[in-house]
Amino acid sequence: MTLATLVPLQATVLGLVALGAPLVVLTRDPLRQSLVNGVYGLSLVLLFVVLAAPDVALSMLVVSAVAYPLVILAAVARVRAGRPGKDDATVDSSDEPEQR
Amino acid sequence: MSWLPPLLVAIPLLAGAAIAGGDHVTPTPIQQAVAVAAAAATAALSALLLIHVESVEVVHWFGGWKPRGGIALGVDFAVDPFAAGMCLAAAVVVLLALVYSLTYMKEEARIVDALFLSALGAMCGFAMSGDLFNLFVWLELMGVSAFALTGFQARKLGPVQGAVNFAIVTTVGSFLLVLGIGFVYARTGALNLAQAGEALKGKPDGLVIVAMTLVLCGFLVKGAVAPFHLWAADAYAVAPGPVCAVLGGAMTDIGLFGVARSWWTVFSAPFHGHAAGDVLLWLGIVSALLGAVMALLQRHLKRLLAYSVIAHIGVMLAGIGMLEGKALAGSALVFVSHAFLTAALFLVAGLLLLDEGTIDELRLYGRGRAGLGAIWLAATIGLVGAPYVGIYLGHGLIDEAAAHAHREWIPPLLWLSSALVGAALLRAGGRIFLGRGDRADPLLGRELDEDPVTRDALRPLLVGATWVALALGVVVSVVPGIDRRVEHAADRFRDRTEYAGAVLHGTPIAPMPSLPFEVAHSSTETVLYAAGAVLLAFLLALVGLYRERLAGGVASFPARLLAPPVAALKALHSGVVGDYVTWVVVGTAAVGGAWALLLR
Amino acid sequence: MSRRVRVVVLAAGLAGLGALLGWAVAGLPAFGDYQGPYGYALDRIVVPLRHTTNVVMATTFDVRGIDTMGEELILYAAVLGIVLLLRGEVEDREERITPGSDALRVGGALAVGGAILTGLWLVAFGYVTPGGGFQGGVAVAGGALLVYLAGSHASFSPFRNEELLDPLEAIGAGGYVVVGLAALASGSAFLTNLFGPGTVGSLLSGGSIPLLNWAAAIEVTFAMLVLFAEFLEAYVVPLARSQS
Amino acid sequence: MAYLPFAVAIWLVVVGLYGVATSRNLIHLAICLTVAQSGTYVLLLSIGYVKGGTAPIFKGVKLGTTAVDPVVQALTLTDIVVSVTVLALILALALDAREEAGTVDPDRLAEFRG
Repeated sequence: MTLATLVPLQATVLGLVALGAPLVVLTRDPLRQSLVNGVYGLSLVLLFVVLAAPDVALSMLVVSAVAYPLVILAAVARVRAGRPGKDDATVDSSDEPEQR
Repeated sequence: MSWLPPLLVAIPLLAGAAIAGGDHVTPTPIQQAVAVAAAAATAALSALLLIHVESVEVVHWFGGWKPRGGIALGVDFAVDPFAAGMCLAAAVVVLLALVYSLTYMKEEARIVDALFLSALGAMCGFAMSGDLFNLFVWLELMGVSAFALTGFQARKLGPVQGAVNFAIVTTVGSFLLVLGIGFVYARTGALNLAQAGEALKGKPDGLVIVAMTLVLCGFLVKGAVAPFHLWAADAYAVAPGPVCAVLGGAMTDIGLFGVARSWWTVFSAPFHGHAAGDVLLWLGIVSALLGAVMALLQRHLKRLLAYSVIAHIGVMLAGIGMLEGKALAGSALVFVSHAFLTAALFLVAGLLLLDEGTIDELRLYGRGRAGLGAIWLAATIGLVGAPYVGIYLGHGLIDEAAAHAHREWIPPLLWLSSALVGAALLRAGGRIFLGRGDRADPLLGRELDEDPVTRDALRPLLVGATWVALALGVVVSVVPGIDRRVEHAADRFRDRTEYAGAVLHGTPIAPMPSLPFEVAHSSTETVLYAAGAVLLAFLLALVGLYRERLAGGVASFPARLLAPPVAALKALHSGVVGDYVTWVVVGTAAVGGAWALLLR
Repeated sequence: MSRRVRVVVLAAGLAGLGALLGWAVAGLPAFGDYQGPYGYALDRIVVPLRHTTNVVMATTFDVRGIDTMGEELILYAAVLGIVLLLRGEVEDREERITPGSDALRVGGALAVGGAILTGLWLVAFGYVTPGGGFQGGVAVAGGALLVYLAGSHASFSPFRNEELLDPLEAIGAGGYVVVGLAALASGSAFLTNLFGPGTVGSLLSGGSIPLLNWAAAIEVTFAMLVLFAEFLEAYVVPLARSQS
Repeated sequence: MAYLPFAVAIWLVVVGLYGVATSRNLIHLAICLTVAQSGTYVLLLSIGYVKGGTAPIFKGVKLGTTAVDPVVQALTLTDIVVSVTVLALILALALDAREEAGTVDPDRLAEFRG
């Protein structure tokens, strides 16, 4: 690939990654977040490919396509299964008054 | 002898893997024997190495990748007396903790032996490593082993909170470290400490200041220095006694070793003068005093001890931050003595939990056995630094360095910290072992739950391990010739040029002069300071015990005066990990800002 | 701190940290102008010396092999820790087994075969082309787990057998250390590459690198299997059912 | 473009840390940690990037061809493994928190304070 095509490609992928991160952080529901995080992981994979780091890209690929989702989804499922009927694993907007 | 350093890492790690891997087929006694033998072997080899490196620098290049033309290709372990001494101290503390655990820990938690050993291997690797990224790897291995050791009794909210806060805050700290390593690498093209130092010589600029901030703050988070210390009390409060002994005795303090090592091999090259050290000095003083005051406000013994560790780590960091040979030697001596005395105190707390099912100061009122009380008292005296006991000699060397640098205001602050910690420990001891003092104290807050030990422990073995730890910690100040040798080692540790020559070019170091074996004498001021500190500790302990009974006006005046700052301090230690991470971020920015102003 | 105060303090702190990092970045050479000697030297030295064409993997398993040993043990210790944290509490769980449909099983078996083969291929050629013990190990473990996801619980049970998994994982982690010790015992430095470099770019290149690579692969595969098994036990199947 | 990758790396760290410090759910928090950590990957790889360089894999590429720095890639690989282990450990602790405290909200886990 020539520099002329590589540089814009790198810039684009960097932009994707930069946009993806706040999306992951601001998605407060863990289940949805793990999906967004998967997409974010793939954008990182792309970035590593265009940064000429195929080994790192492969690592990131197996991590974000296999390891992260399996562990996160299982954790989400178990947290939700813990107390049937009441789904407070996703409660994040409950800004109840605190005494601290 | 260059074959020795890797063994200190390989033996405990291999034994740990073997123990956990054979968990289903090997009988328990064999597993335990392997664990104890591995720790003992590591200790013995560390001692051998310590003797050997007195006048040589042992450098081991992994894979035989020796440097070419001053460029390090591989990763090295470079061992000087401080590194070998760190390994020895860590190995002995872990050995004692393992022996203690044999009959103390829950039967189904046998894997903890393997985690103890992986933590030991990581500590040895960290102490000897001569490569920035390799330091990070060992730091992570230490951390990962410790998270699980902290939280595995997670049958209650507390342990979970302690382990969660510990894991998250130290992980954020390791991000800082990696970023710092990245910047050092970007500037120097080196990960080797010696080579990076050579490349940074005389080139202080923004990038180097920030890189230093990130690397050192990464280590300070691990070292539980204020304002990065908040995780420590939560984590220690929940870990079982022997785990606390390892955490407080060696694994937290080792963060300071990282600070000292990376400063004197890398960052002392671009920065001269006291400006860089002063920030560390002040962080140390603040930690020492904050930790001591917080210790006075605890009734949960392990939490009290956690703050005592923070206070003494502050003293050690102050010694490092003075950037003087004598002061560094003083810090090293404080470390050694403190490691064993702290371990002894945590082990006593474990025994109290075994005997009485609680480690709450007020609930234990008058219930502690006399034998344990003797250990508690002796360890406390050692931690205050009464003349020629425990950390006394280390304090004395810091005093001398301060006098030499015309900074006479430093020693009183550090002695005050020791005295306050001593007061907290004596007050707790007075209630628990003597049954003296008020039965309630609102300043100490509410009681925290602690699971009793459910096993039939072999009590004499536990008490024996505790006595050994106590004895090792108490005698440090009177070991003949130790002061001169540690000072010599400190000067060697601080000599960047010699280190770089030995690592990169194999240049032999200057031979050690023959030093006499005599008990160190200390200055009159130090004797007075020490006596004053002990006196103050006893007085404050009495006030703490009988505060309610003192005449109305005397008691209520300080209470009214103290209430708001006490409330503010307690609110600062909120137990909420979001707050802790916030303080790590703010602390890093503040430290970096201070260095930016001072060093530009 | 109340949450509002925390956000304000945090914002100030992050602004400070961001400014610091920005200051550092201003001192970096521009993107793409890196000239450090370390990587440059390795790019030129490693292939002639070791005959492995993937310099990253040669760095990982040979030049900086000790880092990777630490990394394998981090994974090992973490999995031990997770077992310690989770195994106690799920002892009284009930076994929930869902028999998958035949189509699911056939598809699952194919996917499993594909994933495991891909994983093994990644490991095998890791030091020649991109890939390596870690990447391959995760893929193999993921493949084995697909068996579970495909619903045939019984065929996954060998992968959940602690008595089988724990020793295998230990062999991976311990094996790495043993290879290092073997070099030390033969009078060389720890983790010295003991074998000849072999043919450039072939599977027989690299000396000890393939050994360490396979040790890492074993460690990663079984660590991941234990990890997944601990997390997934009896939970993913109901989840999959409830969402289908 | 000269400094864009570094700026993105800083951005990822800052955003991730914001998420960590404000999270109300340990699972969410753990994922935010991985986001902050991804900033370190981007920083390391960007530092070692060489304009027009190939990947440091010389299969079918002549030795001596300009290649990017292999060292930062090896470091990043280690960093990624560390991130997986830390994520898994924190999630395991989150499950314990759920079990013992009935909540995964770190703000409500404050048993110890002061």
